[in-house]
Amino acid sequence: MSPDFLNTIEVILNGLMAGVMYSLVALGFVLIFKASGIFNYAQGVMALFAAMTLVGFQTGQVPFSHLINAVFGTSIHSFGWTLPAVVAVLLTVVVMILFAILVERLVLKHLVNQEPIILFMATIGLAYFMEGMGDLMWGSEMKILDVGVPQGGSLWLEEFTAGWATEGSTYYGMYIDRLDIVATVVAIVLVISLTLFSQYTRTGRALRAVADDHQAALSVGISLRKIWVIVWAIAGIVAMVAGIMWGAKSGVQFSLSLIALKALPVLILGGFTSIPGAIIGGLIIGVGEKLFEYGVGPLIGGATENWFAYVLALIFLVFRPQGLFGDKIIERV
Amino acid sequence: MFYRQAGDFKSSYREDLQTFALKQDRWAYYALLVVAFLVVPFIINDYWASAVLLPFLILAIAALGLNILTGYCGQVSLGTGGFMAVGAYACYKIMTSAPDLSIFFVVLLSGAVTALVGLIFGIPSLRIKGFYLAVATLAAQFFLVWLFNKVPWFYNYSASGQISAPERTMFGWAITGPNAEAPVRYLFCITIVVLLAWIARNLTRGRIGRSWMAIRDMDIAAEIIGVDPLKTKLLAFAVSSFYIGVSGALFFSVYLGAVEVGEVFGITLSFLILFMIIIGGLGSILGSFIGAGFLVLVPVLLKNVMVNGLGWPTDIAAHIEFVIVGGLIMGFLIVEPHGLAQLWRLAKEKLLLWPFPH
Amino acid sequence: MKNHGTSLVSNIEPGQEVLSVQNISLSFGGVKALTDISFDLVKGEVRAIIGPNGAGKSSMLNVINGFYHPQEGEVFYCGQKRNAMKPHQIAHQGIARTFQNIALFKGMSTLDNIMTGRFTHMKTNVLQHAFWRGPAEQEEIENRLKVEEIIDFLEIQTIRKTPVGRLPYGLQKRVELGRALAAEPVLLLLDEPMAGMNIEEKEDMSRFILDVQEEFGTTIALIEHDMGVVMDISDRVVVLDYGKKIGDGTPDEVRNNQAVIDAYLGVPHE
Amino acid sequence: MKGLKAAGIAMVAALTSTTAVADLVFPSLSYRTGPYAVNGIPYADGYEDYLTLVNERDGGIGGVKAKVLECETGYNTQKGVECYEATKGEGALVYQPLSTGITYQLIPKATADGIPVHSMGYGRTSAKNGKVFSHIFNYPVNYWDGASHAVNHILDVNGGDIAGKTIALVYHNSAYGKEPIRTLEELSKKHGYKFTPIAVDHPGQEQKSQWLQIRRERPDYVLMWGWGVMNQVAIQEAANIRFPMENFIGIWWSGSENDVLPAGIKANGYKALTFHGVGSDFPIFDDIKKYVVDAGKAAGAGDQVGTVLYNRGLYAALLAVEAAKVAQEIHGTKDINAAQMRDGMEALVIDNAKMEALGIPGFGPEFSVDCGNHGGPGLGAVQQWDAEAGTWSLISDFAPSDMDVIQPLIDEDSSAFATENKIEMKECA
Repeated sequence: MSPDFLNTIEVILNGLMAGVMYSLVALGFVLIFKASGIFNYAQGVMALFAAMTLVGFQTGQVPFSHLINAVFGTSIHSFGWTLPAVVAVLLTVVVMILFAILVERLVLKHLVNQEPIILFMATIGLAYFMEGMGDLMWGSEMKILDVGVPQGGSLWLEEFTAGWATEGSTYYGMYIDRLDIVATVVAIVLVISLTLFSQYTRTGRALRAVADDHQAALSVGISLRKIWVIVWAIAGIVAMVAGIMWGAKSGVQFSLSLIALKALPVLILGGFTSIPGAIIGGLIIGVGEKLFEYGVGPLIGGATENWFAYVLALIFLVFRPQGLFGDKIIERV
Repeated sequence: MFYRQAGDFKSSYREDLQTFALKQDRWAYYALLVVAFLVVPFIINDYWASAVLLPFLILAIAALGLNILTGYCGQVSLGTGGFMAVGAYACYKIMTSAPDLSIFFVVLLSGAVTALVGLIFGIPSLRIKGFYLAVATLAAQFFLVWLFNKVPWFYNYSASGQISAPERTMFGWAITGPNAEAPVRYLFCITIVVLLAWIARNLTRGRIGRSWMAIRDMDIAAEIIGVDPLKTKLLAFAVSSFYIGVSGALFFSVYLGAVEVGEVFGITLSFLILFMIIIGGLGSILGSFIGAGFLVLVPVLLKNVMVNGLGWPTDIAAHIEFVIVGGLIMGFLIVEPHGLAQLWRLAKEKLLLWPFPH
Repeated sequence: MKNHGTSLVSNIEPGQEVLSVQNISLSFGGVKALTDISFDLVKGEVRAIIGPNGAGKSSMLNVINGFYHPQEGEVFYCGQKRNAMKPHQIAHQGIARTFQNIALFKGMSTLDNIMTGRFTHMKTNVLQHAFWRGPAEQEEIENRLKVEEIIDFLEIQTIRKTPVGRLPYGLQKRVELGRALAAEPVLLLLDEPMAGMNIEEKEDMSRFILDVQEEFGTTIALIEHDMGVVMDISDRVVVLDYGKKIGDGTPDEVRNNQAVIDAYLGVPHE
Repeated sequence: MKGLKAAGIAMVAALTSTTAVADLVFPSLSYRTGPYAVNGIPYADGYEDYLTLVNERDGGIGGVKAKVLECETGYNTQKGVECYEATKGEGALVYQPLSTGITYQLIPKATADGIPVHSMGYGRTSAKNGKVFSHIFNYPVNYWDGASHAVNHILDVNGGDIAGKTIALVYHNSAYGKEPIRTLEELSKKHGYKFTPIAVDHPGQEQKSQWLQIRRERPDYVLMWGWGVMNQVAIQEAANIRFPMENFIGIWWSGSENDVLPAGIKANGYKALTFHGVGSDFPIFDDIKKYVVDAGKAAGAGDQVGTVLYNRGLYAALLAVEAAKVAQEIHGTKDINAAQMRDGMEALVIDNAKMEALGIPGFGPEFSVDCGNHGGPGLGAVQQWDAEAGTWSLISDFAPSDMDVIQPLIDEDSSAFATENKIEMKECA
């Protein structure tokens, strides 16, 4: 095989892996949109907040220490303990559930039956709020996130594939980041457990009922408010997973909230209402943008991925306005 | 008690069509204009101009433009920052290639160029709707910013890749460049704002505005009445982009003076303008102004109160500012989902009937 | 786009054919909605289209105003064969309609809704509107006069400036009729204008429909379930069932048509 | 009504509040929030702590207290404008805009207002030409110097011959990131290396394509002009593809502890350019501890002392204070204004003796500023990360850049700016 061919394969494989990382973020959007019709702008900030909380617990940071010190003139920063990753993760899950309850109580409850754009706007307010709150609680310094996820290229694969190229050509073997493999496994586990949850549990079935038809679900006695809390809690946990995966690479800092921007083209491509759509959309976007950057990028100066992802999604949309797997928009007169 | 409809009869349809139906509203409006043109220029200083009034006025133009597209025509766009960049770069290119052209026409031409670009990016709106369209407009946002950054022609091949506005004058007064005085810059902007607000009002009160709203409220019914959806949506895109382009040109030339495209016209700006019209009120001219005022003024005010007034550390103040602005957005939406303009309207209706509750 | 509706129809005498559909067949992904339907409408008549639910009545109206394009068959309008057109082009030829589920512009007032109905009669362009004074304002006022006539005709003066979303159902239906009338249509399509109304409201609506027919000489195609109303106000009736035409004629003829009776009594299809 | 009026007055007062000052005012346009807060915090702490030290230890500058006016920009140009306008009326002596966007903003504005701007290691490179940019200073180094330092370092490592080598530049796709491209292209003509620029789009969270390309093409050296999250991801990715870290050289904005820590041990050996000393092994830090941190007067938590960016903030404050001293000397007054401060900056000389006296022996390069040259000779050094110890250390002396190549570029760009803005070139003696 020629190195060029192998390189293309490598780009595609890495595109798929990058796509999984996008899908992880997109999943959170889909969950909330499907169950409540809310386009949750705060999803990215939720990922940041969850990751900050996780690191905060792990390193024994005192919440609001900066504020407390400023007000009382004290100098407290740390409880002086470090928690094992698992415990910190569990505690963060608890926080995200509390967060979901608060959001429902304080905001969503008052906005039932509003137009989508109003709900969207409310989540923007929420994003602002959490951005400030997260920084107040945990400080805006960068935090190192280490929950033991392996990183770096897979040596085994590199050696295994190095000999595939034609004799005499320079080829260094194929590259895949182990973090991406972990992310893929996590994404698969996540999707399977979400599917199991929605198929085989009472709450899950209620969830699906609400997604299908709000009115009908209400009339058979499913509490919409409870459903919203559950959905937001799950989305919060998905956000935490995305935060861990992305934060492992870059450290936990403000920019983590910007990963939402990578998920949006995935959403419109896959459809706002489809979990398989989020996965497959992510894969298409990942492969598409990586191939474009590899093939066309050098000719036009590179750094094309941001806009190309959107253009790709746009092209798909022109042919299928509801996204690949979204519910068909039926127009009736 | 003086705020009453009684005795204010309309005797012709022309009178019935006027913008401020109530005499008291009319007076208030004229008084506001007098203050804006004859009082403010004499008391304005650099701080008020650069920190509050110029950004308010210029972003209000962008909000007007986006409100035409989103509020009136129902097409949600997140490409505002990109279109403002088109206006800014058009302005720069025209300023430097035709140095003798009056800055007023430069700004209008920049708007026209942006209108053309907006027209092109409006085409997908025929098939794509709602949030799908909103996200699709992000393609314009990212692509335009990338383009201006990548193609050296746009920044006249300068080594820095930034554009800075040279000095341009009107009637002998410097409008752009470092020597422009605060009152002059302010007057230039407010003149354009009043003109454009008046035009926006005219466009939205008649046939054109109704065709936009018809598309927004029920596009199928609109089509069956005779409204061509493609033409109507494209017109909304063009007009909206014109406003946004003018805003971008002013933002660059009069307000900032120098611009780095990714930093200034990034996606945050797109979102900011969208927040303005939603908080202010979709489909409301007044709402565009209230929204712009709210999002420009509140952070400055909070900062000044917390940092200068209470002496808090700047970072804590900034975090709390986020918390408060976010809380206010949610709070307002819960109180009145249709924006501050609607809140204002309801308050006036109550006042008309005061002291009777209904 | 010119408004040729009026000019086309001006040569048509009362009693002559305004529109005819010939051998129309329409299907959605293999499901047949309409099969080989033919009928005509003559100037000045009230023509009812009746049939059980799912008979294809609304689909028929959608074909007439261009929302659906039939796979087979042709539409003749004012004596000429009509090419495939977009709904908004058809509106400019003088065909207006109301909807089964009210399709008003919810964000606008009654007045604005009806003014929007005048769209095909207004010609001023963007630039003229930008400066308002002059042609734009004049045109608005001229059209406002027409709209006020319709408001008076429908007796909805008091709700002129009320946002339509706040109106009760019956009034919304009336505003929608007003919006369609504002176009001064040659042919008016009414999709269940009396659905969900009480007797009194139905009587009002019937009166308006007959007044429209008399005063403006408008040809009206009407879908309605209430047989009493249909028999009272329509000149001719076409009956659809499962996308097929099973009867056509005066109310009396149709009433005695065995196929129609079967369809309404629910005789199973073989 | 009364309450409303009172609120109105309070609002006006709040928006325009001024404080009567007789102090020497040093505004600090910091960014402790927003996408780059990670870097803004230590810098702002260092800047403020040094001025606090001067007040506490020396009783101010020549007896006049220094005052820091901190204003939060969030690295946002609009907020930067607001901060500038809010502070300029309070006797601000010199602005350190701390962002490319805000710097470009202030170049014409501050010049018109007669307030000097010091953009240390960022901003507009050609502002070095004092004949055109009368109020803008960018000593001791600029980006084009940086590009040359990096190439010089590579030359040193290779015994002076790098013909046929390949050098890639991973850059933030913005005006800032594109700065070194021209210089590197010119230098490649001179030294015969092959140059490949590789752009990373903002914010730079996803760089797989770029690093796969580097992995395929195996350039001998990779330079980086990164900022924010792009730095951490790039270093992580470089480690992932096992690119030899000692051949990976970042600009000084890609060389702080924050940038290397997330990659852990794998970042060992990573190099970055710098123009000031690293660590806290200088006498001045004893004073900082004694007079500032232990006295509870530190701007931050005190845990940033000695980090790269803290030191940079401290160095910026130190240069500002030294320039103020020069100004006091020239004009014979303790209570200097912005115009006098400008003169002081233009006559600033930093030599080893002075640094010794200030408790920072060898902390920075020796340099002097004059009327035509606002950037000094452009000396810079290379630092390397020891992941085991968690410290940076200088691995070279402060060495000059290749002015033969850079000076023509500066002249060209500054004269283009002068023509475009109709600026008369100042005559310098």
